Amino acid sequence: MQLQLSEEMKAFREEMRTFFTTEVSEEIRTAVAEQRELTKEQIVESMRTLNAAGLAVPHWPVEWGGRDWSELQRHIWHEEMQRACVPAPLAFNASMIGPVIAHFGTEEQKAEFLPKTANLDIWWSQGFSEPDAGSDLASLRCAAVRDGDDFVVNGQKTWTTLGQYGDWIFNLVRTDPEAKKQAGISMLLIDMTTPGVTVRPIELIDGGYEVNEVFFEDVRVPAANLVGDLNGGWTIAKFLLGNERVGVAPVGATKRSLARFKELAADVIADDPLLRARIVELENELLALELTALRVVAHSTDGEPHPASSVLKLKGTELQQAVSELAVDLAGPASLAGGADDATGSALDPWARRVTPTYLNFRKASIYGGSNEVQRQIISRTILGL
Amino acid sequence: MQLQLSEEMKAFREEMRTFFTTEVSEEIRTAVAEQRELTKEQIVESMRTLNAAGLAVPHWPVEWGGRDWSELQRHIWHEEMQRACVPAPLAFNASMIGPVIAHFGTEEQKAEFLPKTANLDIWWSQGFSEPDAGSDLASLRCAAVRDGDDFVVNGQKTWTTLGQYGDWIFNLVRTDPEAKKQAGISMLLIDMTTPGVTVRPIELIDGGYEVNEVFFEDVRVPAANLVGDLNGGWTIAKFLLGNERVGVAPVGATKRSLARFKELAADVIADDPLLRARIVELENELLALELTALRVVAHSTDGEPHPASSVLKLKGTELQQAVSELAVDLAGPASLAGGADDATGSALDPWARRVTPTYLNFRKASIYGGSNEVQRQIISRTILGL
Amino acid sequence: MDFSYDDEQEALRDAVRGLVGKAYGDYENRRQAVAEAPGFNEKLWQQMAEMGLLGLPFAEEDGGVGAGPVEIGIVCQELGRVIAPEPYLASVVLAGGLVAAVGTAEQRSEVLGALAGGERVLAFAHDEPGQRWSASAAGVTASESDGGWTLSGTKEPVVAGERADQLVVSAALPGGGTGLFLVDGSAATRTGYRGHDGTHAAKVELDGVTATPLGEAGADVTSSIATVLDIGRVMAANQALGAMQYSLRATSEYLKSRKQFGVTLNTFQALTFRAADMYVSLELTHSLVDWATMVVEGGDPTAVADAAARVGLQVSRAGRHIGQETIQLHGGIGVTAEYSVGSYMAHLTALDHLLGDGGHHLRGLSAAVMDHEDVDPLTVA
Amino acid sequence: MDFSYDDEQEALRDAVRGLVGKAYGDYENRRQAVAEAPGFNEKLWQQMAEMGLLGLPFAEEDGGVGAGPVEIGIVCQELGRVIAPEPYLASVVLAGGLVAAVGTAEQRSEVLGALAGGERVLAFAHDEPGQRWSASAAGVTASESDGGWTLSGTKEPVVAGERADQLVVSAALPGGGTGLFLVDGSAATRTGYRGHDGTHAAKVELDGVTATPLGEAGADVTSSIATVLDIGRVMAANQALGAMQYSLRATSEYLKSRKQFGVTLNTFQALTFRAADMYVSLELTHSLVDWATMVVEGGDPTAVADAAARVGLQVSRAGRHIGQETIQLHGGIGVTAEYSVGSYMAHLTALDHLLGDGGHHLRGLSAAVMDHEDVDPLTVA
Repeated sequence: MQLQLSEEMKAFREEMRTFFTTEVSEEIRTAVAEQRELTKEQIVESMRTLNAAGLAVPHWPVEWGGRDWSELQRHIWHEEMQRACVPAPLAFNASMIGPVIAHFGTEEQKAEFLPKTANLDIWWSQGFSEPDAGSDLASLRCAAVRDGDDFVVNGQKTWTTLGQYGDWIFNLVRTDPEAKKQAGISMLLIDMTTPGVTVRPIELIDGGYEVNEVFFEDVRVPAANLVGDLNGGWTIAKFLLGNERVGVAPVGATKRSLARFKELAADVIADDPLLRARIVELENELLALELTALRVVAHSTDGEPHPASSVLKLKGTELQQAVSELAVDLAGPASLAGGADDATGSALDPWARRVTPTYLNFRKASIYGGSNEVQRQIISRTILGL
Repeated sequence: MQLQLSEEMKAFREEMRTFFTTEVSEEIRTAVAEQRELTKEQIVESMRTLNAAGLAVPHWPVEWGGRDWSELQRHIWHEEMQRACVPAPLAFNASMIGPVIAHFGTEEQKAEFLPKTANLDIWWSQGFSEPDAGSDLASLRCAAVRDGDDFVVNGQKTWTTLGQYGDWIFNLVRTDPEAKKQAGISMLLIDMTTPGVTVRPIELIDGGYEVNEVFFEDVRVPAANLVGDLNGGWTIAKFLLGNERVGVAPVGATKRSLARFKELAADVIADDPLLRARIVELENELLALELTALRVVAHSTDGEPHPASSVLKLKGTELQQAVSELAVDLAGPASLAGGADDATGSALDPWARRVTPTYLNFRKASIYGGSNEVQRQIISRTILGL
Repeated sequence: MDFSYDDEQEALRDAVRGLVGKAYGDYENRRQAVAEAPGFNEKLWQQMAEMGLLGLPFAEEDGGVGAGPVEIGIVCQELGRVIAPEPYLASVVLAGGLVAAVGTAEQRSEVLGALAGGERVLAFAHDEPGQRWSASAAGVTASESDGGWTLSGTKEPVVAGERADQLVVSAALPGGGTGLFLVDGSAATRTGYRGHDGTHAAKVELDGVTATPLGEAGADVTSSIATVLDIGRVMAANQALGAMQYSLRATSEYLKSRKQFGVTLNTFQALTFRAADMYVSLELTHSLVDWATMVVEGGDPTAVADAAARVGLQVSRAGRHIGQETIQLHGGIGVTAEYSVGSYMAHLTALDHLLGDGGHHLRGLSAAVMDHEDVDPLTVA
Repeated sequence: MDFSYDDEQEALRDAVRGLVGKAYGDYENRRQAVAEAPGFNEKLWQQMAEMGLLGLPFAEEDGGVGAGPVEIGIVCQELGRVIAPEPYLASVVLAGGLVAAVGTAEQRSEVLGALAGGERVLAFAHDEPGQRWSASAAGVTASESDGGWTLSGTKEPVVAGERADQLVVSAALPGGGTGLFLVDGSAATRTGYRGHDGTHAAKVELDGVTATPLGEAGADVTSSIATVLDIGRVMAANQALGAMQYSLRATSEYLKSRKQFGVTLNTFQALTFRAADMYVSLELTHSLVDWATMVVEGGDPTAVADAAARVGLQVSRAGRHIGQETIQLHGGIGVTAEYSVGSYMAHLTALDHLLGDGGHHLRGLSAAVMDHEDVDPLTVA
């Protein structure tokens, strides 16, 4: 056991810190810091800046842009990125479909998709959930029927995050309606400009539009866009969701957010021992979570996330939500002015006007990406054997 | 809606308060206040004092000592009793078997048992739980087989509270081994001096002995001691457990306990805003619970407890436990001296040495008398229809 | 000691429930009502006036109905049940309540009559940037010259501030203390916006505008403001109670109908137990809300302040618990604006921060916790 | 940055686990060991000496092994896993730690040699009636006369105080500050008793007893006491971690084997989800315990104080959560003395209150919360 970073790792951390705070545009980083919504262009610009420096997909195979880093390096990279308010590489590309194609794809698929995926030349969307298959993915009904060299896809996906920006979508489809639930599922890559694909944005409670319904009506997809084996989609989905879970604990971002609100509301906090105690509890839990992330990544092996990564998702989203709730209380009555934007010339602090939409928006964190109930199920079954 | 007590009720409250604080022995009330264990004799003395004044079993039918009070009067009686640190009438007698005999018993049983039950001439024990039938009472196996004018009882009960003092036990027994679980159960009254009855006290984590195992080996019980119908025991058990739940919310006692610790540890609390806030939260939840008790009793009808009485049990025991946990923290390092009694001449405050055993002992509160999981089940099924 | 409604109160509840249920029983109507200024249904407001709801708390000689806190609480609960965006709390309970408490007989009759009749919407311009739930004003100041009064400074957020025909404005007095003034709505510069829960609010800038002292000119009425705010807290708690009752019912129904893994969600004990815990929160809150409403009826300002803080703390805790769990148990659909429950949580969050959140009340109660032995609901009143 | 044990550390863990498992793997043995004074198994204590565990933290020239905090933590975790009642924390970590920190070379060699060899049990007589987790002494005072020192006053509770051959006593110095003294166990009037978790403690009365200053006579060593107490907090956290690990495992196994309503308890999702939450608490605690142990290795007293408070807060929260849930999920059997888990909760409660509970640490951390931007585990060390 050893707490200190080696000199080499200290230097690595310094390198990351310098890059993130100097090479990624200030405007983007400020928007992240203030929890404002980023434009599509900002997300693309940021990821390309990272990719140009080889920092977008370090966990991929080296031949496709990976860096062969240790888990500790990946952790430092990830934490420094969040600390500098650099938007993480788009998860659908970097954490989800990229590793899937690299692991399950054909050589043609790798060559065709991976470079564009790393550089966000293709914006990927995720086609997993359906209206009647949320946490229970195995119930999905969106169907693909073989017809010559194509599959013909019909059905609906929902909760497709940022689907309105999507160029392509990786879609779980039912390819064998007769098989037992999980057994008849496959993964298809679908160009979203194909005729028959329609995207409908859904308004969320914070007034924003970040999830979508995606409809497929007789959409023809070349059979070459099948990833992995026919009817082997369940294995791929589990692989992908495992990776998703590891990436999803927003420790660094939550820490930064808490630090920011401490500074912004310093006078309110200084006056109030109960708020100070609440912040101590949050800081302590974040510390425990960060250390747990370090422990867990050190024990992950490729493609098989440590089962304790469910702890990261569960506690990570709870703390993210708790900090966003604290922020509303720090804002006080100004938190009511959620709809006032800068253009209306509100006299209230801009940060205080943004806290409630963020609080409301973050309720999704414990629902999306494997709800916290699913995580508890994983822990009790897989780890505790219950 | 009307908050004020009527003049009549104010007078009634004053009458109760005066009686409890002047007629019940100071020594007993101090022992209750200090959360010391009462002797059997003290419990008997206190109940007889109440019974002599007609205050032991006011909720029974008038002909057997009841008072035909309004729900509000019963509430005031109960709260003032707790407030004055008067031990409640023994629940097994006053709240459990007494109402059962009055409701289901034969005239002979009523005449034989009710006066002695009200006066604690008979100390009743409860024979419900078994080693493999805790929350799941319907699985009980203790069997009674008819043999001439007797039943012959064989089997085991457990968690029999204060069974070591018991004169008689009201026992759930299986009288039809073929019937569906709940259907073959009956209730028998058994003299605990009958040959074949053995009581074994179980040591609890606080070092005390308040629950027991009771063994029955070929115990002959006159058939006249059957209560209600043969194989009708499940109805009686539900009736009894419903009454138990109403009586079990220790609002007044918990309030008194909290007030006492506030006074004893006033200097520690005065110094600490976090402790003060914790006390405010507890006081507020106790207030809400007390008001809920008032709302719920007002809607109870005879023998059919308001389903929301599960809220009283659930929250009542949680708050009782929370106050006992607070007390340990108020005692600080002195809480370690749990085993030191006054005879050892400890230099630490006597109250501080008693808090940890009480805290440990009160863990039972959310387990006994229908565990809090059973209460949640009742709420979700009966009230929410889930 | 009685927690039940009498026949008239039940009739009132049924009437209000019928009225607002017709307007907002379909959640889409509520969504449309808050989409554009003024952020509520003017037609419903007129119907409320016709039903006598807008004059409910005020004396008959002032054009009101002379009903008590229990009746106002009933209206607020029913509004909360459909999260009606009508500014009942802001206009009737707070602004109207202040006019009733402080105004001269003429002012009461003139202003409250117009309010009760639905001809005039009032708003209470009190919150100021940088202030947290105080009964006094600092950023808006009052000046007297030649017997006339003018106000300068900024109030924000002011619920219904853009729509209001007349503003009740708190201002720091030249001689110290806080006074109240009537200001014509159009005399202020108002920038309106929609709050996160659909409630419309505004920044109200006062640049030397002419103002009429409410009640005795120059009198410090901080304690009257404090008491009306306390009453407002209790009524906001009634409104929150209605919203929580709806949320739990919606959750129970969703658990019974929504299927996952081939069975309805109520098959999962982990979820039904959480619904049971929501019920516990709700019932405890219901008790405290009824109690605090009766304490308001008692009328002692010290008792009302204590009850307002206690019910505020409980509603804050329960509102977060029930609001958050409602969304979590609904899953994805819970965070969409197209489905009702997300807006209920947003509204509970707004009510929580309108007049003081749980932490605010906890702080106040903590300071006094050693002053009493215990809390007796029967002697507080 | 490495959270894994090296081979030697793993071997140490296995050896300790084997030793204490043999002694207390059967819970009944533990129950018997604490029933009578001295409250632990003297034979096991000797075996621990033979294995080198009692001299683990001390320098080789003082008769010790010269191992680091990670190794001490391993021993404490294994003791916690079987809630061994041996006074390792009191005697080795605290009393021995103070001798090592403050004693002269001769004292270190003489006292620590005897401690390491199992010939002498030490106790740290520090807590005083009316004091709450302070690093200084007030109720026991030291006087000097003719070059000799005497102590008067009462210490309580003193863990292992009755059994101890030699006491390390803190006392208020004539010139201010707190000094440490060695006192022969038999020179004090000692009244022993069994604590609620089986730990034996005592009241220690000192009536002008002769005492030998530990280290430089008359020197204020409050800061050394504070640091050794902080190290003790971290080691107590290791011990609590072991107890929590056992508790969760026992709970999982009980849920898998115990039947109710005709099925095993793990059929009830409401129960398995609570076990999952216990796992979350446990893993977070494990991380913080490992981290704090490494911070002790770093050696900076300020960092150690901070880490001790943080791990103390976490262990307090998690210990209550896991201890309480372990009993609740076991049901009736959980509150009996005949079954193990109740004593685990009792021991977690004792560890929580031995050197400062969660609230104590929270208060300390709250005072400093605005002094840093955030908490970085890598720079603290």
